[in-house]
Amino acid sequence: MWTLIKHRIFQLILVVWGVGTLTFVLMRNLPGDMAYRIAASRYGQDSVDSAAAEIVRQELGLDASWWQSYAHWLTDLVQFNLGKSLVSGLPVIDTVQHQLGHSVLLAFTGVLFASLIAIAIGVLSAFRQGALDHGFLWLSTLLRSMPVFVIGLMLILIFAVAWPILPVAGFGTWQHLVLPTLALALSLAAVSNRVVRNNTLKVIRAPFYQFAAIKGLSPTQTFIQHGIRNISVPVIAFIGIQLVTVIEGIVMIESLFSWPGIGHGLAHAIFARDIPVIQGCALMMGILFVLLNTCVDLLCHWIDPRGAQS
Amino acid sequence: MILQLKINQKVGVGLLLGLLLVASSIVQLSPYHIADQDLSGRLLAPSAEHWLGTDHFGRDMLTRIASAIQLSFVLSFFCVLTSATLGVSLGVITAWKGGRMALGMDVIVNILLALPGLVLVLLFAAIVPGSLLVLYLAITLTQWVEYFRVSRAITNTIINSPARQLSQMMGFGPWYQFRRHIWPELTHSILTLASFGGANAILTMASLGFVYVGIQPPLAELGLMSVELFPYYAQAPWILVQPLIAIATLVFGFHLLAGNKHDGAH
Amino acid sequence: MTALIKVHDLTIHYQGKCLVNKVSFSVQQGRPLTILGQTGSGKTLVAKAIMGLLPSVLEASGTVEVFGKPVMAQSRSPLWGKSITMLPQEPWHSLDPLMVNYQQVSEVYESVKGEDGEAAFNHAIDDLTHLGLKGSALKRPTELSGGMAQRLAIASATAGGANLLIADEPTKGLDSSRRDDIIQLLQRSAQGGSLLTITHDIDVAQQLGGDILVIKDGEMIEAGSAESVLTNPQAEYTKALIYAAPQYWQIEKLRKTERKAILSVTDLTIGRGKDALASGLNLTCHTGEIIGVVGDSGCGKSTFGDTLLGLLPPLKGEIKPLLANTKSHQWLKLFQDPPSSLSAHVTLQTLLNDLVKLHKLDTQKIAPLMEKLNLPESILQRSAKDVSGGELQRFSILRALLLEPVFLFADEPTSRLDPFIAKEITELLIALAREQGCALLIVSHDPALIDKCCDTVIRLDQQKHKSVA
Amino acid sequence: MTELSYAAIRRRKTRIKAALTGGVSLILCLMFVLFSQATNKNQNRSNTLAISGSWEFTSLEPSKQGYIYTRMNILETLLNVDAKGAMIPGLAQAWQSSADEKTWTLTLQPNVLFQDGSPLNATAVVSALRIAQGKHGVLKKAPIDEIRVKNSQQVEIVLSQPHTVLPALLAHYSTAILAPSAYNKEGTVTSLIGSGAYLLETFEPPHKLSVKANPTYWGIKPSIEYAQYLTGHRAESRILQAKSGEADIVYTLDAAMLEQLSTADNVEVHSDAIPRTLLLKLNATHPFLAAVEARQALSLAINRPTIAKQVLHVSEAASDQIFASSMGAWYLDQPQEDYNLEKAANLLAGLGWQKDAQGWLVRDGERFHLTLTTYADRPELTTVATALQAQWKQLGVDLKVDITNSSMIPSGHADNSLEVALIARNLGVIADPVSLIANEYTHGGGDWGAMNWHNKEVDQALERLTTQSNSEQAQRDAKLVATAIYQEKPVISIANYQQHNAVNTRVKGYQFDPFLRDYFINKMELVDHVDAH
Repeated sequence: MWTLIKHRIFQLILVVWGVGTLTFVLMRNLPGDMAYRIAASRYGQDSVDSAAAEIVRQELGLDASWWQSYAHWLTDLVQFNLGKSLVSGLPVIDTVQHQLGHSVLLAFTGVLFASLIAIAIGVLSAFRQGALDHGFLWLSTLLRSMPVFVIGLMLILIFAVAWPILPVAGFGTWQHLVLPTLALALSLAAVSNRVVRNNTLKVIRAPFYQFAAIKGLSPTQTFIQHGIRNISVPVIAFIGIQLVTVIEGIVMIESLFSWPGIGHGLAHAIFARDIPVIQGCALMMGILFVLLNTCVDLLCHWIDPRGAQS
Repeated sequence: MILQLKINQKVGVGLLLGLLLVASSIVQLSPYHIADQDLSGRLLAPSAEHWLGTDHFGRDMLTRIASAIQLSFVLSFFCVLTSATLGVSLGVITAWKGGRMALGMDVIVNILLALPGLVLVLLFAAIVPGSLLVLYLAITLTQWVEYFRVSRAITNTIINSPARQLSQMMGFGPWYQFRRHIWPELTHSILTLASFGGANAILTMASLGFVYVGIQPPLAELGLMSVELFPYYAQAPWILVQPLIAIATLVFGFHLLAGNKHDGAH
Repeated sequence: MTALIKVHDLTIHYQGKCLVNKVSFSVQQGRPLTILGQTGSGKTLVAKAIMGLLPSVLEASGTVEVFGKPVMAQSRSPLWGKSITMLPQEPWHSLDPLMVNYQQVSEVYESVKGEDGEAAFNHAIDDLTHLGLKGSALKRPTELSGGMAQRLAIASATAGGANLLIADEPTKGLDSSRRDDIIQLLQRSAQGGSLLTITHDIDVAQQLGGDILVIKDGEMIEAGSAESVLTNPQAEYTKALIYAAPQYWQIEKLRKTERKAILSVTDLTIGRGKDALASGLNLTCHTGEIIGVVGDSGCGKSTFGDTLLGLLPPLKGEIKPLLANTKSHQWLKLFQDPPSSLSAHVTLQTLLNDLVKLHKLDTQKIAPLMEKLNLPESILQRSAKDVSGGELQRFSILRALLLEPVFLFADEPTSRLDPFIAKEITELLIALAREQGCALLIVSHDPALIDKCCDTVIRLDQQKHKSVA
Repeated sequence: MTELSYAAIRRRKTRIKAALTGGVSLILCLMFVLFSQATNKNQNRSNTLAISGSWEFTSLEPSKQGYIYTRMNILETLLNVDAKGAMIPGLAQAWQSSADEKTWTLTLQPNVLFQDGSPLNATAVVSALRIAQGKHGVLKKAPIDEIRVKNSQQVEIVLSQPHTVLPALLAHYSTAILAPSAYNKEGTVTSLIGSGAYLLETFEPPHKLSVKANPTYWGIKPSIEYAQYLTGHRAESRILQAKSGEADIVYTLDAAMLEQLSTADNVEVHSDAIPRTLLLKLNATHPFLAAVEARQALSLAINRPTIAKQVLHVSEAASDQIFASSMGAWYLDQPQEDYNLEKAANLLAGLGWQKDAQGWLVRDGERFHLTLTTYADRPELTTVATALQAQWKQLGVDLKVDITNSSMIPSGHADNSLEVALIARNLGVIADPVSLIANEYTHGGGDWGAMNWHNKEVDQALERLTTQSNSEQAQRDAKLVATAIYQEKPVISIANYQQHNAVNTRVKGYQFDPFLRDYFINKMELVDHVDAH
């Protein structure tokens, strides 16, 4: 177990360095003059002009050679200082903490709800083969093929306009979180419920499951004692991957529900060539990715120490 | 290596080819061009001269949907093809060679996975603005990791299987071993991944369109069209539904192609 | 004595093909019954019919009564675990891979007998101690050897209080030394109830005693008490079944024709990874010589073969090939489980054509070889998964011999097959190896088989390195 | 290996249970903490005005997004502007220039307090103006020699040359006056302390901020206690916020979706003209666009009425002049030139352009190909560009539409790589348009105005306008400049902007400032009767 953690810490350092450098290199050779881009985001459309770009150029020393700014970035990184945003001047930590915090919160509740829905539907359709199972299969395929903002819109029309019990958009109270989470959960559950169903089928048809019945256990006892644990390993591994990759995938939900997520923030940062913010976000998401991955692997390893789940 | 297609796989292939055929024939025969606007005839309901009605510029939806299906199908197929070949070949080689290469690949895969997919795609979109091909290439870069992971896991189990060992002892080369032992095991999972890879590519295009990236009028692409028509869901819901149905049919076709029902997702 | 199980005219069809035809018997209390027959003769289906586990796709007729009550197919019967239980073939698969060993037994006490946590735990630990499994109570089934897993399976099956036990091939794949204590354990567990055992192993039938029923292709051939059936069998098939056991084989030894040495092994230590399994091995193989390696499972028999073939690096000592121009594909291996050694996605014909195309062999040699291996032409059109284990092994031999091998390592070639087929294949293998002047290394855990057919024998008992049995 | 006893097993089980419950409760209280500090207890629907806008704000600097803080009545400027564009008193009660128009004297409003209680006096104002002059903004370009304190209530500004437009500059958001305590030593704003009717309560960039009524405000006492500004990225959700009554005022609605609000009984839609113009910026040195006839032909080929009616959904927005009718002398009172394709074709034929087989205009082997650059921050720009593409295609012009970031326009102007740009230029950025027009249409043009277009009379007229202040000459010069721009078409106007805002019926006293400087929150009140909720 400890070797896994040691390996993962080494991987963390590597990922942090890799992600930071990759974003730095990619950002440096983007076309278009960085000074103008930053000026546009700073001063707004109506007053961005060559004078504004000039001010930005002096202030940020954009003409410095790239390896100078790379060394500068590296020294900052070592002292855990992510630097200041070129556009707003606020420390990157605040923007990342605010936006990434909200994204992680939405992703976490979204995946949580998605897993609950998926497990319920998956197990149900595994036990009740036939019409119900087919119905869920085609419903999931349909939901998967629909852009998530269509699902979001339908939820808004139902729960916020026709029957106004929830706010349409914005953030702050828990009511604001309900609709975006439901939209995200539906689109994720459409994928994960098939995974749950397949694994449940595999376990139910396994010889040890029948042997448990022969030992005299009742169907429910068999499912609780043997079913849950064997199903959980592949399902947890899948949900872990889903949680990690969903964070940046929810840009549609964030913009529809005006949720201050990282997806949208990143898009603006890239348009504005705000390198420190992009590097800060990418680093944080990289670290988050490695931590989440390690937790999922540890959990899977704890349940199934055969190591087959590496 | 004959790929015996079961009935529903045949139906899937038929559906996809049919869709493509109908789409290309419409584009040829249709009197309208995807950019011909008639601003006075905006958001018309399906009628005799516009079978699927007109969009917010009065452009004929039937022609646009047909050309969008063509473009999206070709691009998502190209995207799935590149990500699958890249992912599978690297996955198999890493599993086969193991050792230092596996470690190296692990590092690269982790960095690519840790980097948010959206950032990668947006950076690529910014590096070469305005080319849809580069956008799809970027989407491929975020998708190949799935294929890599699945194919490496499966190849790991087959590498030390007696069958492969025996073939090696009998003097068969690595390509034969791959074709005879590894590829048949991979086909099903890869097809399942591919079936949703295409749709994910189109949906990623839609999420890009949501942050105003990749839009180049008068181009018709299913993902971007669903974004452009989204504001008119109240006035003309039948317009927004069309690209969604097109995407759903593509996914439905790919899904059937992926094979039998008993395990839908990977 | 009351009859615990009564089976009358049981017939099972699958898509028109008759698998079991009018089988009738009854199992008396305290008197075990053994059903003898080859794999694929419908024995397991009979056991499943008694338990009510017959898959719905099979059409079954005739009556089956357990403790006087009729058994419906596919229905969960309240008797399971409490009065009747069944031991499936593969012990590893029938134990939940993720559940700690002691829990496999204590969960039965808790949920079936309703004992509280602590009592069930102690009860389970006592059972495990009796079976010598106390040391691995906290481990998981995958960390147990075949014998230990079987014992754990028996303990957990009978924990519910059932004393009417149905054992399906309980000793399959086990070493002979493990086999005897499994049989005693089965007898002890069936005290007060009865035991129905299904096997193709004559020794097991002999030790169990009671009555014997011989089945061939779903037909009842002979029935009677163990002594009468085994000492003077009536039916031809029963005789062949009895005399198929290795101790009755007669294979003439090698005549002293001139032989060339092809491989010399001096002071060899073998092992996988770091831990050495056996050392101080010296051997010279000659063309046409049959070498036997015997020992319990885990003593390094297959490792020895793999090291000779060059698949594994020797830890110490060296292996010198003496024959000059042998090509690498002339050093081949025959696997224990034939289906896993052949790709099942294509027909056998394609596999053969691949080989011919690769080495440009002349196709005339195939027909006579197939004849010798009595392989019908028709099986070539089928793929590996639709062909029996015996035929597949013979096909593997065909493919190997086509390459005129110099050295052939057969890793327990017949342990998964029935005695009949095992005898036939072993004789064929030895005859053809001698004929082609190929050195044959046979590995087996059955000393009788090795002594009967090998010129030189290497005994790899656990001298120095005690690996987990 | 844990020893084999039930006690050990039970201990391990309880430890696992404890870990699980601990983890779950930790996550729950984390989420609770995240929510509690976000919501402000005393803000509720009855005392809070919810405003939804489409623009994000990133920092407290007035030079960056000062317009949001003046609109939310946190900051105030020395002078203000009325709906017609005339200067009215703000923090400065009176202002006059000396005889040689080189020194301006401003008299401050008496006994005004900043939000931190410190008094508003000349020294505070001078230091604020000097800091604003150092940053990017309108003051930096003005010919100011010195800003000094005359006495505790009066400030003097000395110019190097007469600058009639100075009062308008002092109404610009970047010259908003903050309390001395708002700045740190380097002059960056650390806390937003102005003199406005509302104090900054919560600040969550880039999406949400809320303000609280300022009890010590010198002007009209605010009746609404709290106001909240939320950025909405998608027009669809903002219009639904209006419809469901969740947002009281929604600014800049997408015209295409106004129809949805026609059925809502609790919402009124206000459409007001604003001095922003949708115009095409042409590079006058581009080989195809150098000739005036080519530019006039392109202008004739634009079907303005259909674009206004079908794309912008406001038929009266169509206009072929960049100056709106509300801009006095700058507006030429004459009928609009109507859409005339053959006249355009003839003009281009005169320049040697013929249509080839596919219908594209070709001249000595070169096709009439142009790249139109526009930006995605404003959704209507993309739709108008697409409509233009189709209309010019009928003329034979092959137009490629490139949608990028708004900064590509000034940077394309600077490196002369820009061909055609579709922009939405706010001519009312500074109340008096003279300084803006002077920057953007003289000496070859400016970032958001003409490009490589030289006209001597226009340069001299604008020179006079900025330096002399006698009004008849100013009228004549304004008409001269407007006519020259209209005839030579360095820029082609398409439509003037109409801004659509949705206001909930519970809001009384709603006013709209066409110069988008002030939401007038302190002049509004909430009348909570039984409404949709």
